[in-house]
Amino acid sequence: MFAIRTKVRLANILTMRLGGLGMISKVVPAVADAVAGVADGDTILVGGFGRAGQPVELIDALLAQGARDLTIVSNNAGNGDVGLAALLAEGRVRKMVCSFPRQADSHVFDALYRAGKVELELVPQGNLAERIRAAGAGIGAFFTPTGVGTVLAEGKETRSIDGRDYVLEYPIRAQFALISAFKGDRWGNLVYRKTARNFGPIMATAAAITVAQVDEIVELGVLDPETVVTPGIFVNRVVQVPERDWLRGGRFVGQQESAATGATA
Amino acid sequence: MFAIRTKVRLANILTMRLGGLGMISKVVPAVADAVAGVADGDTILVGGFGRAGQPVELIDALLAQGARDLTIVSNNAGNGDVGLAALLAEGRVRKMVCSFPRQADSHVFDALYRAGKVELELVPQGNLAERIRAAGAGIGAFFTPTGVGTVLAEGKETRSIDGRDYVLEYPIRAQFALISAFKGDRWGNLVYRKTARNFGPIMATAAAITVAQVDEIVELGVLDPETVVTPGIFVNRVVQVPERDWLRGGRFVGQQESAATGATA
Amino acid sequence: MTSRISRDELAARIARDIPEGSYVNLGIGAPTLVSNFLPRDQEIILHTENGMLGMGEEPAPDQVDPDLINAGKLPVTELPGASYFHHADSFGMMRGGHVDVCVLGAFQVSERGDLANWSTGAPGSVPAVGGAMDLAVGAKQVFVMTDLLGKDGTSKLVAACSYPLTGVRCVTRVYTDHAVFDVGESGFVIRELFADNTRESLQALTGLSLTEGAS
Amino acid sequence: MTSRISRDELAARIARDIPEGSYVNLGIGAPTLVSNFLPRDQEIILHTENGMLGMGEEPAPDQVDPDLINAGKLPVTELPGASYFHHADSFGMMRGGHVDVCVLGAFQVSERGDLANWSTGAPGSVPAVGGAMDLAVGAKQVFVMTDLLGKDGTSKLVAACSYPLTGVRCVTRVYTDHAVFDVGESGFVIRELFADNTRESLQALTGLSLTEGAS
Repeated sequence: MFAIRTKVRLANILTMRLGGLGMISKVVPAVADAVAGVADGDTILVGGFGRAGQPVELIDALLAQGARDLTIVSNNAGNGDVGLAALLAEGRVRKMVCSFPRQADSHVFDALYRAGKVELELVPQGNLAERIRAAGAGIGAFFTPTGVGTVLAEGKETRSIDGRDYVLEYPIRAQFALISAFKGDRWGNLVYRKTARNFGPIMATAAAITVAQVDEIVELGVLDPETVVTPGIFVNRVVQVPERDWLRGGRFVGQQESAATGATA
Repeated sequence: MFAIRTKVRLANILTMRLGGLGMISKVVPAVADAVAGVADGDTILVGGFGRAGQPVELIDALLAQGARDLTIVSNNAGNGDVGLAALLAEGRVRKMVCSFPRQADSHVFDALYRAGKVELELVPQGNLAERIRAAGAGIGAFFTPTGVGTVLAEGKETRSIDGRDYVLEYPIRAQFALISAFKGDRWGNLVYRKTARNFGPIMATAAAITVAQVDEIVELGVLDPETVVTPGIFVNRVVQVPERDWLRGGRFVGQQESAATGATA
Repeated sequence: MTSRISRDELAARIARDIPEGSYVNLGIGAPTLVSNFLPRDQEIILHTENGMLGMGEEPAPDQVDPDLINAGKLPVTELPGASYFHHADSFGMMRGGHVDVCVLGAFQVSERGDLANWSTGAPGSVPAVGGAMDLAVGAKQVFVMTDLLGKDGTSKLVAACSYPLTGVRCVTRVYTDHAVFDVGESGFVIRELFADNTRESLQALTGLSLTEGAS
Repeated sequence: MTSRISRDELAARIARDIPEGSYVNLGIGAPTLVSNFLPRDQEIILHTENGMLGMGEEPAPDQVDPDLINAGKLPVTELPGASYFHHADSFGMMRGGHVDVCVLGAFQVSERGDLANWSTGAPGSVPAVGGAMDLAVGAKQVFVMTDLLGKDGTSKLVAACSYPLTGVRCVTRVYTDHAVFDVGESGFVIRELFADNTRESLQALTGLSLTEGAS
């Protein structure tokens, strides 16, 4: 039996220990395993709002993995020259589905878009969230008031219900979801941290294969069942990534460096 | 200032203490205050699945309050001769909207229904939940696969989307929601306990006035922001009810008596 | 003539077909028995519609927690790794196709996989559907657990359901006390025969044309 | 001639109109300033679209937490009584009409309350809408905070928006550096005049027929 509340830092040891014991383990040893199987042409949900909740290591693994012609669904379209921006720069993304591609440092996307080298489906943020949720919850389509009368509803079915106007929106589902959580266990149960929760819980429900990178893998039973945000049923692979420098021992440690590296996006 | 993590057992003292200090307090002193304003003809969402999460004291207060011609939306239609069953027996309910009215001890509803003295809108449980959620989330209507091809979809709009058949369902909103939670604070933040969570979080979002009875009112800041299930924005009134005998000091105390009184429904 | 297996034997048979790591919802009534036969050395995660994954066994009588019940409103326990969620999330989980297997009872199952299990349509009866329709359309595989014959001796496997439907073309497989049937392209396919049942005896009991398939 | 109040003065003016106990969403940019002027002796609860209620002030530089940001992706803090939730819940909160007030910037507001604030429609610009459309249709009251005149001197209050719309008939009130306007049944109603502005001077600046209302 496992000691309760013992942190398991070495995910690959955990996986080996569980092998053949008739136990579920969704833990994979490395980010390369976590993104295995992404195919050319796939749609991929990528968590995060700005840099909070961005699955940085998984995006880097996707970059290394090589799949092309991707449709990326993510609130933003990359920052600086790393992560999604690097994926875009390599010409691997056919289409972005997002609410807010334009940011102070989104020069990679901006240039590709202006050059007509990447498609953009612009979706109001709440419709984006609700369409992802609908996919996960088996809803075929829904009437939303957001966007009615704007160019983003052009060509879409509208209806007045009880005196209010709505536009019909359809689910966004994907082959993969790449998300970032705070802690996870071998069943795939996840908890998040502060506003880094954002799109993770809904994206986890809407993909055929959901991959979560976590700061820490904990023993089964350590996460309080009342506080699990993403039940493991939605998660297929969990991979532990190196602890973020400003998060020591699972507690936030405010420090000058963090202000410089992670504050604005 | 308040001492952090001090339990406040006397809700009326809390309310008085906060009066005039420029602080939000949704805490009301008694269940009678909690249900004040329910009008004849109102629709009321009532939490609970069987007896778990049933807002027993609030239903009793509604019984005493006197409003008639009510539409009650609740998963079940009352047990034994108390609570919703008593409200039904007094002829105060015009219509029940529920998924599972028939239970071993639902003789009050059964007799009224057979006598044609109460209307019933039977809704598949998941559609019931989703319709309530839709009301709270501003969704005008949604296509669900549940019920397609059955008598419960008769006369409703259907549509095939991506090869699957769906039926269009509309939101269920209400003047009041009466729910039961485990702990709450003066902003109305709530946490629940185990499977008593059930309909509470969604019903809280779908009513003009949401009333929560709780086992314990805690100081603001005691509930971990990561674990709040119902943010206070959805809650208008919080009332503390006497601690349940099998829940002493906020911890479950298994005991023979509880098995006899609360185990089956 | 031993033409039937017991309900416990049937529950055990179903349990053997549930792969390790599956997320499973067991309907109210007989399907609940399946949990007694899930292998102890494997992890199979039980979902209950009223908002929980990782449901454990019935508690000891002195450990009954009224806030911890299953869909049948009976007391249960929580396993390490459990999680709680509200009803919209719970049914989204089912409707969204995340539950691998659900096991439901039946009044009738038709050759094309229609299920009737919530109402006999009898006048004066109080209708109650609960989560049956959601489970029927939502789970990846819908197993039915039932006696082949009703109390009046009529077959529950039918050409077309006469009782009000729970779901259309939703049943994957039917486990009866006589045999196991898959719902095939053109009717029921016998997957496994119990005791001394034969294709011919089952055709006689059901009045249906049955085929035998490789199991 | 002092025909305008400063942006800080305008933020303070808006803050005075937000009742105690309100749930408020402040849009990116100038509206964020309003939080600096909310009364310290009252509780007003700030919502941020990226999943938080009970948002507090900007942290000290040595207390910046990269996981705790607002809609503008700037670092914030959490107050006692805060809560976190995911994006579908956060936007359900807005779309469902639970947020009392949101304050948004604007390119244009029309006489009937249409809002244009997300795109100038200029060729080659990269469109980005974020949560603006959801806020515009969702909040109980939509306040706009803006200069009355654009940099080119043209009025942002218009008969009909020429820029792409964010929402239709959604704006309740417009706070400008010259005056406060309600969106009335038949056009803008002057609620309050700042400095030496008059109905006539504002009509000249906007080219609109304005009425004066009791504030």
